[in-house]
Amino acid sequence: MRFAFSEEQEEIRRQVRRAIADGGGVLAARRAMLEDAATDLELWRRLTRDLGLAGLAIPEAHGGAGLGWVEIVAVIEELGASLACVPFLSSACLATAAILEAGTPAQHDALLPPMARGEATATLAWLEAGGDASPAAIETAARVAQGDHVILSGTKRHVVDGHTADLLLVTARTPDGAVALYAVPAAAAGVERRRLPTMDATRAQAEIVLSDVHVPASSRLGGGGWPPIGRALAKARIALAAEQVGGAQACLDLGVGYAKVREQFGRPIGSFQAIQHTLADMFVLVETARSSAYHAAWDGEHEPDLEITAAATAAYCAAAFYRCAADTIQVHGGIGFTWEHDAHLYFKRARAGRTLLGSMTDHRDTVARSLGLGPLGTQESR
Amino acid sequence: MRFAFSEEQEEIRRQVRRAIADGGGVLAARRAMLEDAATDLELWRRLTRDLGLAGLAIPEAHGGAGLGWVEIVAVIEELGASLACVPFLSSACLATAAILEAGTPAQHDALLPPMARGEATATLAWLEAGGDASPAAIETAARVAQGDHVILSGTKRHVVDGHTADLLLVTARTPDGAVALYAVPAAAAGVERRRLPTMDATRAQAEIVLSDVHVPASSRLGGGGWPPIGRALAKARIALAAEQVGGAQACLDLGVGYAKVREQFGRPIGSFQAIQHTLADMFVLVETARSSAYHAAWDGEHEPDLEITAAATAAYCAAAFYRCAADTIQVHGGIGFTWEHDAHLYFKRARAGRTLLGSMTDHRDTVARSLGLGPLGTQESR
Amino acid sequence: MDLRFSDDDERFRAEVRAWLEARLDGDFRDLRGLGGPGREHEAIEPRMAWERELGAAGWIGLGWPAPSGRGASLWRQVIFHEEYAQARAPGRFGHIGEYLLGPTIAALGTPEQKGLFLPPIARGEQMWCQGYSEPGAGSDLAGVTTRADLASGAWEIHGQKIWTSHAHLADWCFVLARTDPTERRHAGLSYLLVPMRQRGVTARPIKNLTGTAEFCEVFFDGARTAAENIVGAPGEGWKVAMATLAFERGASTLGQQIGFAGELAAIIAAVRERSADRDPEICRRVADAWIGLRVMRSYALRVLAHGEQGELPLAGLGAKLYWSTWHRRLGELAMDVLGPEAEIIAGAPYGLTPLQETFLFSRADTIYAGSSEIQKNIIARRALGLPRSS
Amino acid sequence: MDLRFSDDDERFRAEVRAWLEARLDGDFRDLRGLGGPGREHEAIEPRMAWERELGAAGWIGLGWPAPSGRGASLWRQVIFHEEYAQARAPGRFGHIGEYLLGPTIAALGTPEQKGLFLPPIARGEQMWCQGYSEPGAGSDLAGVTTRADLASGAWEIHGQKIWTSHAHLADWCFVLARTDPTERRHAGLSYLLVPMRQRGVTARPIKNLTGTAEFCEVFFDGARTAAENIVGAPGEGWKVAMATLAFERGASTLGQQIGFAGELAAIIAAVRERSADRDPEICRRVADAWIGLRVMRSYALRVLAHGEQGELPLAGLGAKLYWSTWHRRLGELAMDVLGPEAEIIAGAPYGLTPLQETFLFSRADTIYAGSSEIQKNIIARRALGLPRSS
Repeated sequence: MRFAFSEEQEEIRRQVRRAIADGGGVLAARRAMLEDAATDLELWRRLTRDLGLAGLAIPEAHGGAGLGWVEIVAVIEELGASLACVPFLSSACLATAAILEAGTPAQHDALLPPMARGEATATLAWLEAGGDASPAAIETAARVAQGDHVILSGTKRHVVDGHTADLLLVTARTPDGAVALYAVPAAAAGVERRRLPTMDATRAQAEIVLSDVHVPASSRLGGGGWPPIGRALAKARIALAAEQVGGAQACLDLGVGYAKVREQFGRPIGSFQAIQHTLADMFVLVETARSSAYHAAWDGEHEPDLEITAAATAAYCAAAFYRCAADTIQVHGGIGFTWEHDAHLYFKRARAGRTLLGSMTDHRDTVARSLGLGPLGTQESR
Repeated sequence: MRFAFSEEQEEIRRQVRRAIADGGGVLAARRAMLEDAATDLELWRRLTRDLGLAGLAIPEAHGGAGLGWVEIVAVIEELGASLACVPFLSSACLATAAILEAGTPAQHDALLPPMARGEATATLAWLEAGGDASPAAIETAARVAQGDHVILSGTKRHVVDGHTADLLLVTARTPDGAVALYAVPAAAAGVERRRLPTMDATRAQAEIVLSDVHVPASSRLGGGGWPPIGRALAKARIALAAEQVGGAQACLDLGVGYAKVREQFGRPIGSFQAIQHTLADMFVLVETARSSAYHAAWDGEHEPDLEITAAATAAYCAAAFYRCAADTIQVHGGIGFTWEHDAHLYFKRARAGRTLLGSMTDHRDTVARSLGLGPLGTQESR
Repeated sequence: MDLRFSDDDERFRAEVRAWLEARLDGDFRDLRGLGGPGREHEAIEPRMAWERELGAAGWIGLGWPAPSGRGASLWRQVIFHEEYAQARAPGRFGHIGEYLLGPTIAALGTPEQKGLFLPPIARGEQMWCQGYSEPGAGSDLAGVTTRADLASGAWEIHGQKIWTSHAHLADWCFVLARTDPTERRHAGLSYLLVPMRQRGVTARPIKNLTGTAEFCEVFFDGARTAAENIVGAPGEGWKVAMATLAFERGASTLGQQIGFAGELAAIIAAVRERSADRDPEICRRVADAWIGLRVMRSYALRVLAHGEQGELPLAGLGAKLYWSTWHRRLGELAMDVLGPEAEIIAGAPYGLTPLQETFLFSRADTIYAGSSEIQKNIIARRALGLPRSS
Repeated sequence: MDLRFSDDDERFRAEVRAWLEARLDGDFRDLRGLGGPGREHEAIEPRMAWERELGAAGWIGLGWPAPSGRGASLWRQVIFHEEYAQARAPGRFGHIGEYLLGPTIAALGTPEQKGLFLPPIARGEQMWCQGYSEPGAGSDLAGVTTRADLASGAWEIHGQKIWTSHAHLADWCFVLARTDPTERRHAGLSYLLVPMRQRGVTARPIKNLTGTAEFCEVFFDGARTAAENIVGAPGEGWKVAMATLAFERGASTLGQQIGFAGELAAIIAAVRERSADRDPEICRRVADAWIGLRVMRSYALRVLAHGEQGELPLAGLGAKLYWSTWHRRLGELAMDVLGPEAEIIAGAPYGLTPLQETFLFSRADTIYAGSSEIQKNIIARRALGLPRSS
């Protein structure tokens, strides 16, 4: 029984922290969010080319580090703490997991190496208009065409980093009604994408319109329908939860730091019980959320019930981060709601996280279903 | 525009307060709750024989005071503050409203005068096993018998003061599926009743088993189905809300009083911000709940949408009282969860009130339906 | 108890409504719904013209005593605010002059000050801002350090104010400044009237989390005002400043609530459009918001009724805490109703939808004009008589 | 990171399980599920016999150093608690002696004290209670006024303690008493070991809101104990008392959570029985409770793992606050699931159902053993380094 990171894992974490600090921390995110790509390219280069982190969870056989979700969690917690604008969640977590879960060995070999090298990014395009996270809501159509091709038509929304990703993993419905996943180069003819401007400017979303996009039938990842996609989302939810832990900790640190120096009524506001108790509640949220995310990272690779584990920690960590971000604004008073202060950036990131990979309600319903409670409708599972 | 009680109304309130104080206040409730009847007979005598309050809302033509819900609210707020164990809510509010709403003038004349004089009490028996507040859940059957009689069979539960009331107003389903209300003497053959011991010992509930109870067909109150019963429940909900305001104020008073005298760390605990802010939150709950209950009492008699008004204030005041009662325990610390301290009596009364005349969920659903939101199922309204 | 307006009051209501409709269907038709908390950056010039229109028609200073005002009852003021909000008339710039400075001058000013300041405010031609908070004195107003010294017949002012609404648009500012440096805390402060359009005054808008600005920093760097531009005696500034806050009798609350009702209606429309009412939890949260707003109205009516004849009752001390908390929750409900679409803003670079503005700006509601923590301190001390937390 | 128990530990688990099953299917079969917080009044004599059975089998003092204990690792202690809870073995009376006094004596006691007290505790024959809180010193332990004076070779004790669990059943009490009246607050206190069964000691159970009692008032009216029955030197009582609390390493937490899981399972069963899962809001609240319990386990494992080798990490300071808040909410969920039936108790005069006991007694959870307010103060000061609120 060992509930702690190894020295190697801590070293990865330290490297990430150093790379972020060298780039300017949250200031770099502020710069990046103003650009079209909404990406901190310098940091991404360091994380990928220098540290090889894009391939953290990619097997060595495909050019990755062959590590797993415990390492993913250690890295993304640091990225979350500084609101880093990099496609780690979308490409190194979500898309990587989707390819690993859904693809054949040959597809792994074709798609993963450039991602591991940091030369290409990918993302998963699964939500559509309305944002319903259930697979039943997928209407993008995959029609069979002659010449062993498939024609994809439909509109995807809320695609994380979808405006920059080189490869789009697109969910679509086949003529027999099943859900399939296709690897579509972003540059393919008929693919139009535009960035959807978001409240949380530190993480971009895109709308992707597929107008009769022809792809070879072999670009269908495996043959497994929804379950591998569901597992990939579950793994990404665990990563997002850890990212939220990093954000929540940053909010607590901001609040504690300010409370120690800001004086009102002739004493630091941190000596007022109202502030102390707010910060103490945040502390408990941070520590419990962190425990949950770490535990889920391990469980997700060693225990069954990945999706329930992920749903539980996703719901908890999203709520914890949101509450910490909201409360740090309150602790800061007037300065906390200015644009210049970082508190609102965390607050907006936290809000976005409540629906980014399924809503908190979805997650709670998943847990309720696993307890045999219903009828809440059942997730399509074909 | 006048949002205040008249001098006459204030005088009624003062009389009630005096009667309660003379009887010993909460101590009298503690005595009464240990007895089989769970009724403070002495106080009830004073309120009815001396002050004529049982007939407050009964028209003068039927021996009452001919006043209305504004006066009811003034009285019951005081009763709630001292947890008075009297059948005011069940008989003077709920049953009185049911008879007034559902009965014919002849029935008013037959049933109300003894109630107005305080010689008889009545209550409404509407819930059954499972406690579902919807009229669709009524399974007690009213069969037609020869000789212009009706035979009632079924089991009612959670009948407030049902073990002592002289007259039971029983909801039943007629052969054509409609809901009807029957006035059944508690002493009628085939009526068996037993007190259901409750967590809130200050307010008794009974189970009433009707085994082929013969009543004259004329004991059916009016012919109006559920709507008059729904209106009577709405009026009773407003009364209960005001009672809860009284309870919430008492909890705040207990908390403030204790916080001023109890010392820890060499100073009154009321000087600690954590305690101050808890009590400040209670204060806001009390004042807003009070405003809502008073407003509802007036609106309920002057505006349409009685049931929505009642549902709104019922949900709000029940929550406010519960929160104040729970928090006053916390403010009191160890002494607050002892049997000897009154805090738990309020807490239990507050908990009971969350489901006494429909649950808080029912009330919120009623409001949501009135906003055109659904599908939440529609209330049967025939 | 009688919760109806009198027939006379209803006639007054009809008059207000008719005037507003005529103007807002006429020359000012593009102004409906513009301005207000979180949206003060909208349509500034036309809204200034609207102020003058209001003034010309005699709607400013409704509750002030004659001759500058019309001495209308509290309920008529309420009616005006209700109709104003119902008509979605634009957010006011003149409210600080009308509801804070005006009554202060009317009650505590010299005859000269009354003659000088009340008429232009009532005409909608003179805008005011409030110089209380400072970077080091937010919750703790008695910690003010802005200094004013009397020299050659004028006050010379040095210091910095912050969270000053509309400072960049205001003509004048009432400033709480330390005129006796030997006194500490509440003593030694004075209440000065300072022209904003002069060298020595710089107002810099502060961009807030919505990406727009309505609060400012104001730098006084040797700004001057005439010696007689002081309300009360030197050293009485704290008393006057507190009196100013007390003049805000809450007549506008019911108008504010009509604005809230509009936001709630927009949320209900979004629920319907997205069929979000398939989820009973969403339905119940909407119901809670609706109930909360109704309770807010009951609370305001009861407090106003009690306060009609004089001091506001202690029962009303929870108003700010209540509405700001309710409004914050409303913003959260709006986002949860919208699901993933909640993230998508109206347009680049940072154009928010109205519901997003509500959501984000409501985080400021629990902070400005006395944070929730300060509100609770005040309730604890004044309404509950609890000992000061030392 | 590796969240599996070793094979050796799993063998130990099988041994514990087999022993518990044999006993609880055998002579002690009626004791399953009895006792524990809120239910300490149940089956007192048989549970005392059970303590001796545990002692005879060597299960008491598992984590104590040899020779009195078995020096088991923290994880083995965890396993024992898990299996104990899983088997629904009865609530302990001996835990105060085993987990508080025992480790204190083992670490800070004299050789004579170790020989005198550890063996009878380990045999399950000597019950202890904790004399810290007083009517005037609840949250503020340094305010203790119970006095002890050394006279003719013995301490003579005067004063009153309160919230003393099991005092009416205990053989001994460790008492925090003021031995130097000239010192104030934390100084001048001593940690005395006092026999309960003597004239001069009266223990009176306090009936709590569930109608039963488990805490007591204890009156010391000239009670005596030998001069050597003191841990640490006179005046070091505060240090020893704090050490005692620190010895509670939380190994029992995971057992406690298995008890919570049992309560949650009962609620889920009630949901099904009443078809309360027609309401998604109820389903989600159950899900939240389940998630919260899972988080509680993750938190406990992480904190225990970090604390395995030494001091408990500061990260763990939120444990009490977290579980007590969670448990309180669980009780409320139980009541809301039951609807109107929640009111109906098991029988007159005041026999509660288990879910009602959970609901009511959980109001005490946020108060005893350091109220939520005190927990937050401690976190603010120790974990966050915030200045003392003067």
